[in-house]
Amino acid sequence: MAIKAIFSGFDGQGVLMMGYSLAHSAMNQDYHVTFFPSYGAEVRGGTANCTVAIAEEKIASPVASETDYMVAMNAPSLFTFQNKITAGGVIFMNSSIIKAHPNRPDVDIRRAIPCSELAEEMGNSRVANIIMMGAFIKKTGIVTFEIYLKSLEPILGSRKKSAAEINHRAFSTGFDYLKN
Amino acid sequence: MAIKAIFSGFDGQGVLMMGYSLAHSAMNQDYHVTFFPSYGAEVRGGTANCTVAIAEEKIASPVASETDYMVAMNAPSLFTFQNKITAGGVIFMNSSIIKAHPNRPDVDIRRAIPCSELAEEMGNSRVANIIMMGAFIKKTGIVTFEIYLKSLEPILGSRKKSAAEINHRAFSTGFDYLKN
Amino acid sequence: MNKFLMSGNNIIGEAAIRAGCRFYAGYPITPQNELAEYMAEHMRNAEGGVFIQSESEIAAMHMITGASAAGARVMTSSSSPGISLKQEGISSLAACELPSVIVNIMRGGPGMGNIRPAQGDYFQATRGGGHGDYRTIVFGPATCQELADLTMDAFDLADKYRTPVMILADGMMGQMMEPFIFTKPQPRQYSENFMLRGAGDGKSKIIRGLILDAIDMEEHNWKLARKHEVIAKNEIRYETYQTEDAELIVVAYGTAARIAKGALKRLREHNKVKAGLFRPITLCPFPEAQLRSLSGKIKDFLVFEMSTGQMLDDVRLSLQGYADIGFHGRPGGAVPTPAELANVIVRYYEKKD
Amino acid sequence: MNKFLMSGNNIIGEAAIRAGCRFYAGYPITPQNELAEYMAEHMRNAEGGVFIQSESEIAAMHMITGASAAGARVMTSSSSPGISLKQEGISSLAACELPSVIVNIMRGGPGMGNIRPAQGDYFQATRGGGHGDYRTIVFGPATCQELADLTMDAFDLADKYRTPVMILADGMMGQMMEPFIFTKPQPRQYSENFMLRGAGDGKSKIIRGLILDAIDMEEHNWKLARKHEVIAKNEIRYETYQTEDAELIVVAYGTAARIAKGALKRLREHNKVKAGLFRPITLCPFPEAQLRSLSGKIKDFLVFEMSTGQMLDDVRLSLQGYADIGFHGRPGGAVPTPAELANVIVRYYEKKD
Amino acid sequence: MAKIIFQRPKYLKENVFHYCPDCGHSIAHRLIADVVDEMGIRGITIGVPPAGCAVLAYNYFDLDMIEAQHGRGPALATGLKRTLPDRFVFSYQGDGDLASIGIAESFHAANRGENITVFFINNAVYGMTGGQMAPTTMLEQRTTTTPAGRHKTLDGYPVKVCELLSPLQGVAYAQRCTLTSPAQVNKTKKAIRKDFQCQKDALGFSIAEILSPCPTNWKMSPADACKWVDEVMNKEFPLGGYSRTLRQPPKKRRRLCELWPLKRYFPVLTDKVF
Amino acid sequence: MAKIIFQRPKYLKENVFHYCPDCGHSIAHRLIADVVDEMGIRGITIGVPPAGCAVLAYNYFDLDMIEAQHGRGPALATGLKRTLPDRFVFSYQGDGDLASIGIAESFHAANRGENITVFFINNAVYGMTGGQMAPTTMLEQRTTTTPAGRHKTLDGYPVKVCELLSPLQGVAYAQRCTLTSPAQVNKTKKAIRKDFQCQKDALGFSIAEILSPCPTNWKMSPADACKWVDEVMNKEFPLGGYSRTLRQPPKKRRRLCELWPLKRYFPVLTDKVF
Amino acid sequence: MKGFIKINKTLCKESHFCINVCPNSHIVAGNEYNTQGYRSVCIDEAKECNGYALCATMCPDIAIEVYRE
Amino acid sequence: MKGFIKINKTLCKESHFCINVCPNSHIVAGNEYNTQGYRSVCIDEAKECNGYALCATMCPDIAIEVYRE
Ligand SMILES: Cc1ncc(C[n+]2csc(CCOP(=O)(O)OP(=O)(O)O)c2C)c(N)n1
Ligand SMILES: Cc1ncc(C[n+]2csc(CCOP(=O)(O)OP(=O)(O)O)c2C)c(N)n1
Ligand code: SF4
Ligand code: SF4
Ligand code: SF4
Ligand code: SF4
Repeated sequence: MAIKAIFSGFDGQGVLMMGYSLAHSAMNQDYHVTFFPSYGAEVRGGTANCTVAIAEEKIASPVASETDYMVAMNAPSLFTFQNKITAGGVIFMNSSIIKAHPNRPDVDIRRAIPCSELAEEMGNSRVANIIMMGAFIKKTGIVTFEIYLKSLEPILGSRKKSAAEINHRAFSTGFDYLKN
Repeated sequence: MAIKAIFSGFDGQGVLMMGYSLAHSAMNQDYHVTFFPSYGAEVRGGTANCTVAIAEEKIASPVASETDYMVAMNAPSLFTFQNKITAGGVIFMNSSIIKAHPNRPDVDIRRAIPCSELAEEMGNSRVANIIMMGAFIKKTGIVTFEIYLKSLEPILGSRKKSAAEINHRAFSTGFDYLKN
Repeated sequence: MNKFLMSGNNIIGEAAIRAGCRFYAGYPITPQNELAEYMAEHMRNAEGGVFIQSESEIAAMHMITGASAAGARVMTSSSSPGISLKQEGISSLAACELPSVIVNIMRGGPGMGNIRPAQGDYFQATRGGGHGDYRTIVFGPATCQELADLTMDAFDLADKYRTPVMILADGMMGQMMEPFIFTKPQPRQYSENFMLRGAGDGKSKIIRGLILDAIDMEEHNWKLARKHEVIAKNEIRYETYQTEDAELIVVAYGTAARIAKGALKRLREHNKVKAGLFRPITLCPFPEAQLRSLSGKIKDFLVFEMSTGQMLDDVRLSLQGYADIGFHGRPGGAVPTPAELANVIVRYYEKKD
Repeated sequence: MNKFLMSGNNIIGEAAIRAGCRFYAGYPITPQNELAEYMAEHMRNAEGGVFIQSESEIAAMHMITGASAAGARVMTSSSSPGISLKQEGISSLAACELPSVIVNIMRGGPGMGNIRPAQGDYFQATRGGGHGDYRTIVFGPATCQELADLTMDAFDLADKYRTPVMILADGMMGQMMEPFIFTKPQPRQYSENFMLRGAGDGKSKIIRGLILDAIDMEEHNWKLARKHEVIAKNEIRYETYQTEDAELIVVAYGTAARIAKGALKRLREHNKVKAGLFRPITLCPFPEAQLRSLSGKIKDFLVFEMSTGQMLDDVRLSLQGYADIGFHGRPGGAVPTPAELANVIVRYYEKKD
Repeated sequence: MAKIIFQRPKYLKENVFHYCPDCGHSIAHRLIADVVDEMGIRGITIGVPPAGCAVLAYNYFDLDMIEAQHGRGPALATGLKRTLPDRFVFSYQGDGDLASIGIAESFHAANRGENITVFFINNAVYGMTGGQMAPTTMLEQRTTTTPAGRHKTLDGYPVKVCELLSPLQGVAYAQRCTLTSPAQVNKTKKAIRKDFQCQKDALGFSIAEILSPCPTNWKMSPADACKWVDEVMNKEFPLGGYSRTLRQPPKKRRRLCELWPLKRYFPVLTDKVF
Repeated sequence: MAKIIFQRPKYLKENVFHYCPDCGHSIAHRLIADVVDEMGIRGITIGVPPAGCAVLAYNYFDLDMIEAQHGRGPALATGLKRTLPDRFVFSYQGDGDLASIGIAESFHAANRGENITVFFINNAVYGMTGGQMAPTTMLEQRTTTTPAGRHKTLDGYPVKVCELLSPLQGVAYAQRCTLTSPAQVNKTKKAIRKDFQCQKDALGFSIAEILSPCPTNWKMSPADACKWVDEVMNKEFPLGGYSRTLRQPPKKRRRLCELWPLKRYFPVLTDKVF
Repeated sequence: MKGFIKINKTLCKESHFCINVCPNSHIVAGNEYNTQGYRSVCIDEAKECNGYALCATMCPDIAIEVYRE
Repeated sequence: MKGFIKINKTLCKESHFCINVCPNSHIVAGNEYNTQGYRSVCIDEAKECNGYALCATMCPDIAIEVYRE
C-alpha cells in the first residue's frame, strides 16, 4: 500500500491536526509515513493544507503529487487541489460549506459530509474536522478505529477528559455517517 | 638601472613626502617607478616608512627587498630596516637624532647628515626631510637637481611662494652639505 | 526505542538540547521559525539553558561566539538571507577556532527570494561565504533520522576540531515530519582549556582572530588548512544506493537525494535504466575519493541539485575528467516529483548512447 | 596624455567619478580608507554627487541599492570583513538586477585577520558569498593602469548587464602608487527603463527580489544564469606572458601575478626555467577555455595565490585533468619577493622531472 | 442624484488585500494612497516596502516601489532620496523591521535628518513570520518565542520608537497614532499628510508610528484586538506627537535640495513627471 | 622608609602601550586595571576588546579576554555573561564601534538590561582607521571623511550615547566623564567602580562614557587636545550621570543569576576561581 | 442627512467593524460565504443610512462605498 | 608632606601632562630621545616633591612611580 492524502481548508478549521492525527496513527500502525504542511506567507489569511503520505516502504517525496485522497473543508481548497487527485481518487467535501461541485468526472466516488452542520448539532463547531476524520477513516480504512482514537489522545493531550469523549463522539458520528 | 630605496622615521618627520617626491621626480624623468607606504595600525604612534622602486622596465613588486638605499630619520627605523640593505648599499642617517651605528660592515659607504640641526639652523625644523633629500639626490644622482625641485612644487602645491624658496634653500643645503 | 513524529525544525532543536546545547540565539525567518520557537519553549527549562531572540542574525552570531568561548555548547539557526548576514561571524568563529553549530534551512534565492525548499547556498556553505581562508564542516541531512543524528554529531565534531559546523537543510527538511528515534548523544569529551571563565589566580587567556604579523597569520592559515585535511581524512560520510550494477550514477544530496531515490526505485520497478545514487552526507569536506572510486567502472554521472549547479563543481573536481557528467537543476524553490525526475534520467540516459 | 602618480585607492575613486559615478556610500576599513576619503573629498564637488559615510557596511550596501534604482551610477567599497557583511545586499542587488560597483581591497583573514595584502576572498567573490544562485562580474586588476581602466569598465558592464560588478584587489594594490593615465570613459548608453523616478502619469514600476511562485522564481534563476553565460561569451579578459615557448605556465592574478612576472623575468635572465604566465583579469567569469587551450602543448601548470588555494579550483575545473597542476600559496598577508617565488618555481620544475 | 463620498483610493490597485481581517496594514495602505492622491504627488512618489506582512505592498500601491531587505528600508530610501531630492520617498516598516534588525538604519537615517518619511506599523509582534516577539511586544505578552510571556530581564523591554527618535535633531516630525475608531483613523491620516508635508518643506526625517492590530497572531477577534490596542498598547505607547518644524524653518533646510542640482543632472526626467 | 603610593596596576602586563602620547585609552586602561584589582575580581573578570585602537587591549590587561568583531562587543559580552552569570564581563568600545556599526547591539543589550558593563571611549573620531568621522564627531569638525567639516544635513548630528541609552529601563547606570585633570581622572575611576558594582548587584546594564583625547587624529598637541575636550566636547556632551539603581532593588534583579544555576552546570569551574 | 452604501461582498472579511460603528445598525452580519471564505455583512434595508461613512472609514478592506443624496 | 618620584624614561611619551600639573615644577622637559623616539621628561632636583601623585595620575603611560617618606 502507498497512498497520499491532502487535507485543506481555512486556517483554524484544524486541517493540520487532521493530517497529523492520520500520520500519527499510521505510524503507530507501523507504516512509513511523511507529513508536510503548508507554511509561511502562504497561510497568511488564506487556506492551510497538508499532505500525508503512507506506505510500506520508505517515502521519497512528502509533497503532494498523484494524490489518492483529498479532504476539502472549504470551497477554495476544492478548486486549488482537485486537479492533483489521481483518476479513481476520492474527494471528501465539507458539504455544509461547499456548495460547488468538483470538475472531475474521473474522480467517480465522491463523499459529501456536512461536518460543520453535524458539529453544530453536537453543539461544538470545533470538532467538524474530527467528524470528517471519522468519515475519512471509515472510507479509507487506512488505520483502525481504535488505533486512530488512541493516537488522537496524546495529540490533543493537555485538554481534559471530557474533551476526549467529545472527540470520541465526534469521530463516531463521522464514522457512522457514511453507510458502507 | 633598477634601484630601491626605503625612507623611514617618525610619523610627522615627513618621510612619506620624501619618498613621494623622489618617485614623482623619477616619473618625470621617464623612469618606471613604484611607491609603497606603510599604512594602518603599523603607523599608530610608531614609525612611518615607504619604499620607492625606480627602474627602466616594469617593476614587479613595490615592497622593500634587496634595497639599495635607506634613509633613516630616527634610531628605531635604522634598527628595523638596516638588514634589508644589499651589500654595497648606502644608508643615510639623520645624525642629529641617531647616535647609534649601523651593524652592517658590508654597507661600507655610509652618510651621516645632521639634517635636524641643519634645519634648526635654517630656523625651520620642518624642512629636515628636504635637506636630507638634497644629500640623497646629490649622492645617488637618480634625478637631476632641477627635475627634483620642479617635481617638488606641485606636491607642496597649496603652500605660498615663500615656502618654495625655503624648500629650495633647504634642498641646496643638503645638496651642498655632501662634498663629492 | 519509541518513535517520534516531529517536524525537522523541532527535531534539530530537541536533538541539540539532548546533545547538551545550552545556548541558543537566533532571529525569526521562514522556513526555520519552528526551530527558534522550539528553543524558546524548551531551552529555558533545561538546566543552565539560555534562549535569546537576538535583535538580528548578526547579533545572534556574536552571542554564540561569546557563549562558546565561555564553554557552552552553542547553536544558532536561520535561513538563506539571514545566513548571508552571519558570514563575518562565521569567518571569525573559524579564525578563533570556537566550537559552534549553525543551521541553515535554505529557501529560494537570491535576494529576498521565496520561502520554498532550495539548495542555492551550497557554495556559500562549502566555500566559506565569509572572507579569508577557512572551511567549516557542512552536513547535508536527507531524512528526519539524519537530522536527529547529525545534529548530535555536529556538536561532537565542533568540539573535537574546534570549528563551526553547519547543518545545511532546506525548507522541506525543516517542515516535514517522519518517524524517527533519538539515539544517545556522546558526552562532552574534549579539552576545555581554550574556554574563558576568568583567569582565577592563573595565567590569563586570549581568544582572537587578529594576528598582525604576516608570518604568524600565514602559519595560522595553514594550521586551519591542515585541520581541514584531518577532518577530510576522518569524518567523510556518504551513502551509495543501487550502485553495484548501475550504468548511471545520480549524485544528489538532501531533499534532492530523497527525490532521486524515489525516481531510481521507479526506474528499477519499470525496469528502465539501471541507475544508482551517490549521496554526500558531509558536503564539506566532500567525499572526493569515494566518488572518484566509482568512476572506475561507471562512466556516466548525472548531478541533480535544486540549484543552477553548485555541488556540480565538487563532482567535476572529484571526477577530474574520468567520466561524463550531466546536470539537472531546479533552482528557486521548484521541487520536482520522483516521476518527473525519473523521466529526466531516462531522457539523459537515452540521449547519451 | 599626462601621467599621474596616485595610490590605487585614490585611482579607483577618481576613475569612478570620471566614469560618472555620482553616489558613493562606504564605511572606513583599512586598507581601503583612502578610497572613502577620496570620495569624501571630491564627490560632493561633482555635479549631483553624493557621498555618505554610512553607519555600517550593510547600510552602505542598501544605500547604493536605492541610488542605483533611482538611476545613479553607484559604488561602495570595503575590505574583507566588511565585504562579508555586504553579502546579503550583493545577493539582493543581483536578484533585482541593479547595476552597481563593489570594491574589495582584500586583507589577511579569516576573522579580524590583519591589514596586509591577501587574496583569501576569491571564493567569496567568484562563488557568490551571498545566498542563492547568482554570480557577479569580478575583475582582478594587477597594475595602477588597470585599476583606472577596469574601474571605468566596471560601470559600463554593470549597466550593460544590469549586474553588480566587483573589483577584487588587495592592500598592496590599494596602497601602492605607479604612473598611469586616465583614458576617456564611455558615456552611459544602456536602457534606463528599469529606473524608478516616480511613475508620473504612467504605469508604476516595481523592483523586487521576492518571487513567491516557485516556477517564476526558477525562471528568474535561469535568466540570471543565462545572463552570466552571455557575459562569459563576451567579456572574458586575461593576459599571457612568455607563454609561446614556455615549458611551465604559472597561473596567478592581481598582486600575485605582478610578483610572478618578476620571478619569470629573473628565471629568463639567469636562463633557468622557460616559464610563462597566465593571468586571468576577469576572475568571474573565469577564462576557462583560454586557459585550457594552453594545455594543448604545455603540461605543467603552477598556481600561485596569496591564499591556501582558491583560484586553484577554477584552474582544475578548466584543465579537467589535461595537465599537471601544482600549487604555491602564501596566505594571511605574506607577500613573497620575486626572488623567493623564482626559487619556488625552479624547485617545483626540477622536482617534476 | 446621489454623489459618491467614499470610495477606493485612486492609487490603490484592484487587487484584494492578502492581509488578515482587521489587519492595520489594510487601513494604513488606504490612508497613504488617499494622501498621495490628495497631495497630487503620485507621479513623484517612490515607496519602499519591507520584509514583513507588507512585503507585497507593491501589489496594492499604484506607485513606483522597490523592496528593501529586512530592516534596511531607511538606508535604501536614503539612497533614493539623495539621488532624487525632489521626489517623495517613504519607507514602510513593521516593528521587527524598524526597531530590531533595522534599528541602526532607522536611528542613523533619523539622526542624519534624511528628508524621508517612515510609516511604522507597530503591532507588537512579528506578523509575517508567525507571531514571534517583536521589540515592541508588551511585558508578559505571550508570543511564539515568549511562550511564558515576555520576561523583562531575559527578553528586555518594549522599545518606544517615537520616544527614541524624536529627541534627535534630524527628526522633524514624529507622531504616534492608532486605527481603532473613525476619529483615530482620521487623525492618523492627518499625521500621514503632515509627514509628506515635512518632506515637501525639506524639514528632515518624519515618522508616523501606527499602533495596529494583528488579530491573527494575537489570537483575538478583530473587536478584541482593537480593545487590546486601546487598553493595553496605549498605556505603553501613549499617543501623541513630537514636532520640530518650528525650530528649523524650511528656508534654512531647503538647501538640502539645492545641494544636488537634480534637473541638470537628469534632464530627461523631471519633465517626464509633471 | 619611603612607601610607594602610586605604581603600575597589578593586572596590567609589562608591555609598553602602543597608543599615541596622551591617548585616553592609556589612562582608561590603567583605571580599569586598578578597579579590578581593588575589587579583587581579576580572577572572575572577562574583557571584550573592540576593533579600534584598543584592539590590542589584551596585550595590556592581564585578564581573560576575547576580541569582538567591529561593533559586536555587547552581543558577545551577552553570550559570555548569560553563560557565566557570576563572572564580571565588560565590553570596551570606541565611538565608531559602539554608536555607528554597533548601535543595534549596544541599544538592544542595554534594552535587555544585560548585566554587563560597557566602557565607551568617546574621542569624536575613528582613531584606528586614521581619523574618519565618528557618530560623535562635532558639527563643523574636520575629519578625513568630512574635509569641509561635519555638515548637519549631509552627515548628521553628534550622537549622544548616554542620553540615548539612559532612558531605557534595562540601564542601571550611565555616566559621562573625562580625563583632563587629576580630579576628573579620579571621578572617572569612581564611575568605573560603580559600573562593576552594578554588575555585582545584578542591576543590569551599566556604561561609562569617557570623553577622551585623540591628539593624533585631531592634529593637536596633547595640551590642546585636553583643552578641546574641556571647551568643545563638554558643550555637546555634558558630563554627568544617570542612575536607576534605586528603582530596581538588587533583590528583585538578582534573580537573573538564579535563572542559570551555574555552579551546578560547570562544577569544575567556580571553585577554580576563588 | 440621507445616504446609502454599497457593499462589495467579495472583499468583505467579516471583521464586523462596520456593524460596530454604524449608529443606525444599517449593516448586519451575513451568513453566505464569499469566495475568500468569509461571510460578508449585508444591508438591513429596514434601517436607514445617514451617509456618515463611519463604516467605510473603519473598513480595512475597502468593501464599502458611501453615497449621499 | 615630602615625597619623591621615579620616572621610567623608556615609557615616557613626552605628553608633558606631568609638567603641567606639578605644583612645584619638580618635573621638566628633557632632550634625550628614548628608544621610542620621545624626549622623556626629567626631574629637577632643585625643586621638591610633596608626593601628591598628580603627575602619576595624569601620566597616560604610567611612567611615574610616586613614593612618600
Ligand atoms: C535578513 C532577514 N531576516 C529575517 C527575515 C524574515 N522576516 C521577514 S519579515 C520579518 C519580521 C516581520 O515582522 P514585522 O517587521 O513586525 O512586520 P509585520 O509582519 O509584523 O508587519 C522577518 C523576521 C528576512 N526576510 N530577512
Ligand atoms: C566589519 C568591520 N568594519 C570596519 C572595520 C575597520 N575598523 C576597525 S576599528 C574601526 C573604528 C575605530 O574607531 P572607534 O570605534 O571610534 O575606536 P578608536 O579607534 O577611535 O578608539 C573601524 C572602522 C573592521 N575592523 N571591521
Ligand atoms: S499576520 Fe497580523 S500583520 Fe500580518 S496580515 Fe495578518 S493581521 Fe496583518
Ligand atoms: S589614534 Fe587616537 S585613539 Fe588611537 S591611539 Fe592614537 S590617540 Fe589614541
Ligand atoms: S468593515 Fe469591511 S471587512 Fe469588516 S465586516 Fe464591514 S464590510 Fe466587511
Ligand atoms: S605624563 Fe607621563 S608620558 Fe607624559 S610627559 Fe609626563 S611622564 Fe612622560
